[in-house]
Amino acid sequence: MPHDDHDPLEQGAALRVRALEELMVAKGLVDPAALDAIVEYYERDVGPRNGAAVVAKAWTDPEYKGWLLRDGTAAIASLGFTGFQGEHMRVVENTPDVHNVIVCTLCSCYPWPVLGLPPTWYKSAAYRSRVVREPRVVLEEFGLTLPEETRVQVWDSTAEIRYLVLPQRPSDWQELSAEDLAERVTRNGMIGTAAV
Amino acid sequence: MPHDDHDPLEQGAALRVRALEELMVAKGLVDPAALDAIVEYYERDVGPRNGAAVVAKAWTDPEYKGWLLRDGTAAIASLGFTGFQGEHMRVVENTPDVHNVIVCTLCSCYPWPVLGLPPTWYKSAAYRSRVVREPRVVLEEFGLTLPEETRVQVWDSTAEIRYLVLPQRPSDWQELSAEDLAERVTRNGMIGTAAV
Amino acid sequence: MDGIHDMGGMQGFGRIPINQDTVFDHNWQKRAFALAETLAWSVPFDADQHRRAIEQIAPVDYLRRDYFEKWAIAVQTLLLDAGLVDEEELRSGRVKFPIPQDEHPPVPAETLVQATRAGAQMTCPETGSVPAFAVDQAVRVRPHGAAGHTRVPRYVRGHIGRVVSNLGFFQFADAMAVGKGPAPQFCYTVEFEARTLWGEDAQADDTMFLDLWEPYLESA
Amino acid sequence: MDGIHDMGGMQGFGRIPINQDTVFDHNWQKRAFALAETLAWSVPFDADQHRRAIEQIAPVDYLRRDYFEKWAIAVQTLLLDAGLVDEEELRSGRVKFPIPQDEHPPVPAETLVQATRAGAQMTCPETGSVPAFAVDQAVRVRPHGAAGHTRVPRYVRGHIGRVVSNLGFFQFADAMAVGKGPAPQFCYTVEFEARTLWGEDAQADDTMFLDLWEPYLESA
Repeated sequence: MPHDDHDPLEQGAALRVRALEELMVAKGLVDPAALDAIVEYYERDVGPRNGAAVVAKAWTDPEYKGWLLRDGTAAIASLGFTGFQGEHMRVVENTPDVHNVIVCTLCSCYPWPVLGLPPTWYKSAAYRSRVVREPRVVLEEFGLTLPEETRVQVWDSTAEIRYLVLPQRPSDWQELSAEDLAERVTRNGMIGTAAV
Repeated sequence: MPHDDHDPLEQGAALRVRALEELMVAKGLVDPAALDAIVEYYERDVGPRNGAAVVAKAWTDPEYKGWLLRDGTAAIASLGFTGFQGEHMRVVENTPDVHNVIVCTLCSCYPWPVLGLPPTWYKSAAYRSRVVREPRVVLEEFGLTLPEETRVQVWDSTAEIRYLVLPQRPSDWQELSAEDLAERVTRNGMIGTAAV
Repeated sequence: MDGIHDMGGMQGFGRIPINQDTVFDHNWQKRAFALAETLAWSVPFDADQHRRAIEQIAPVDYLRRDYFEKWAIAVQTLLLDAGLVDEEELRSGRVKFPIPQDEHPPVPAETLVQATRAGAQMTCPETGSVPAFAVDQAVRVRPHGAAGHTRVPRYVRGHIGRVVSNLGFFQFADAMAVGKGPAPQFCYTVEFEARTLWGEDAQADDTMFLDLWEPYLESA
Repeated sequence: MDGIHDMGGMQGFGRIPINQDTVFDHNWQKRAFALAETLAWSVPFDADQHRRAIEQIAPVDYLRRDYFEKWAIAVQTLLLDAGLVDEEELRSGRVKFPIPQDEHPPVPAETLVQATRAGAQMTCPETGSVPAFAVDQAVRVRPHGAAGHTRVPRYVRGHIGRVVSNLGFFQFADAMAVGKGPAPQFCYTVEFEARTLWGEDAQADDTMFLDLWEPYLESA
């Protein structure tokens, strides 16, 4: 959770991590260049834009969409999105009848290669505890009201599969370029806590 | 839990309670004399000595013991020990074959008229969580090792019954006066976390 | 409510703080205790309402705050709910608005001590009610908890036990906690084998006893 | 382990902090993340060992400390367990004793990024192993949890679901977490009706899916 700059808890955490980094470099357990490289990788190469490209392609290419839903891992890899926390991907499709939402109740499992690292709320006790028990109330808090007749499917990421929600295609999709379509796709839409 | 005097958490609690007391008296919701009286009552009239008197009598008076195990409420009331959190009492007897231990996993229910208010450890998360799941390990921490063939019975005070453990009678009981016997009875012995 | 207070069987809380062996360590703890005991009369509230208010404390505060501070926080909640104080008054300790004193008379010291010594009436006449379960009957604890205050811990949910006694017709905590009491129900002592609840790690003959109101149970 | 981390269905945590919408708010959080990613190679440890170490953080700290501070605390635990540091070094950040560097080479930047991009191998050859359950079969989640790290949440324990797919033969988290991996097991996606898990408060057609390793399940 974000802390203000005078929060002693946050200051303690910052000190803990600084001491750890210094110690690890001094002990030779860490190459500082590797620290910088991995942060840069997640800040530059990985994030929801990857997932949005997958979704936009599925919206416009029925064959790709079929493949994506059948074998998410291969179809996503074909666009170059692979890596830790995305080795085994399943894509679940939202329709007028079914709404999918993903969570990790036990920790913070999340499809890194297509969505990047998870936002703070996804890792919060409130989201983890509540979305499995009262998904509709949680989605209301996100501003998403589902019709009663829409079935809600919650996917708890308890093992090695990581999930991506394929949001419903916008009705004006034919008027939009691939780039514009991808712009429409939000991270929360691919978690299932927003419509697109 | 006890805090040292410079603990900001403890200072905040002290301030909260002082403000509450001042406000309640000023609003006329509380008579300060009643605050003093109830504290004095629990410090002077109520405590483990009451339970010890019950136990010592049961050790020396077989008829009383039979009554106590049959109708704990009435037998305890006959010695003058009645009141809140002791309206319905059940006494459970330790024998070489059976060892009883009491807990309240949901809050801190405890037989006030015979034992007074509970000690901090009884209300701790560690005791409440563990004694139902691994009573033998918990009792070991208290220094009490039970033979494997002794059955352990854990009583979770989930409704309005309050429990008192009748410890095993010391082997030298016949050499002791009623007062000396009562001296032998410890509070933890009557909770079940110590032998007597 | 599946809250942090429902601790039976939870793991990770470390060793028992056996040396924390006292009732009170600070004078303010005595005052917090006494405030709860006296305000129960003038607000008024009952023990189940007070427990419910404690359970509603945020989990992180439930774990880190002193037991008696939680009693005080719960009393503050009950005072706010009753409209007898506002947040600013609680912070400052100073009165901002008066209350209808006739409706909330303070309990006199003598009345309080006498009533404390006498105890409360928690059973009701059975008036023809028939218990659903008999001694020695196998019962299963209903698998789902109530959203509000309830006295059936998670660790027995869905498990089968045996009725060892019918305790009588008691005010029902779930109803009392929301001011809808006594709504009496039969209450039973139910015995569970430790292995039923905890699996093979438990010792074969060990058992657990809980007192459970009838609505928590079904025939097994 | 029935720990504080097993949050599914717990009540009392309030509203979702939707506005906490970022990955990192402080630079030290990035460093904590990067330290875990790099030290996983040199210590070494795997994701399940890291998760297990996070779960062992005292419950009050689990609730109040920042997510990335918990990552760092878990890394500290794994370093201590490996004998590569002592408490004083962790406090000061200064080296007191050397370590056998050949046995714990730091991962080079390029290797790390390439491996991160490639992903880990988490499945194993089935070599004649036969899955115990078939698609569409009803299964019951075993009623008792493991004492150690495990990936079956309490909220499905003892409940009946339906196998919707056999995901393959995966390294088993319970074994990986204690360095006894991969000990592979078949892993299944199991569907549960929301009402099975939560009772009548849940909506009739809603469902839950969990991925569960074979040892967590039995025939229903």
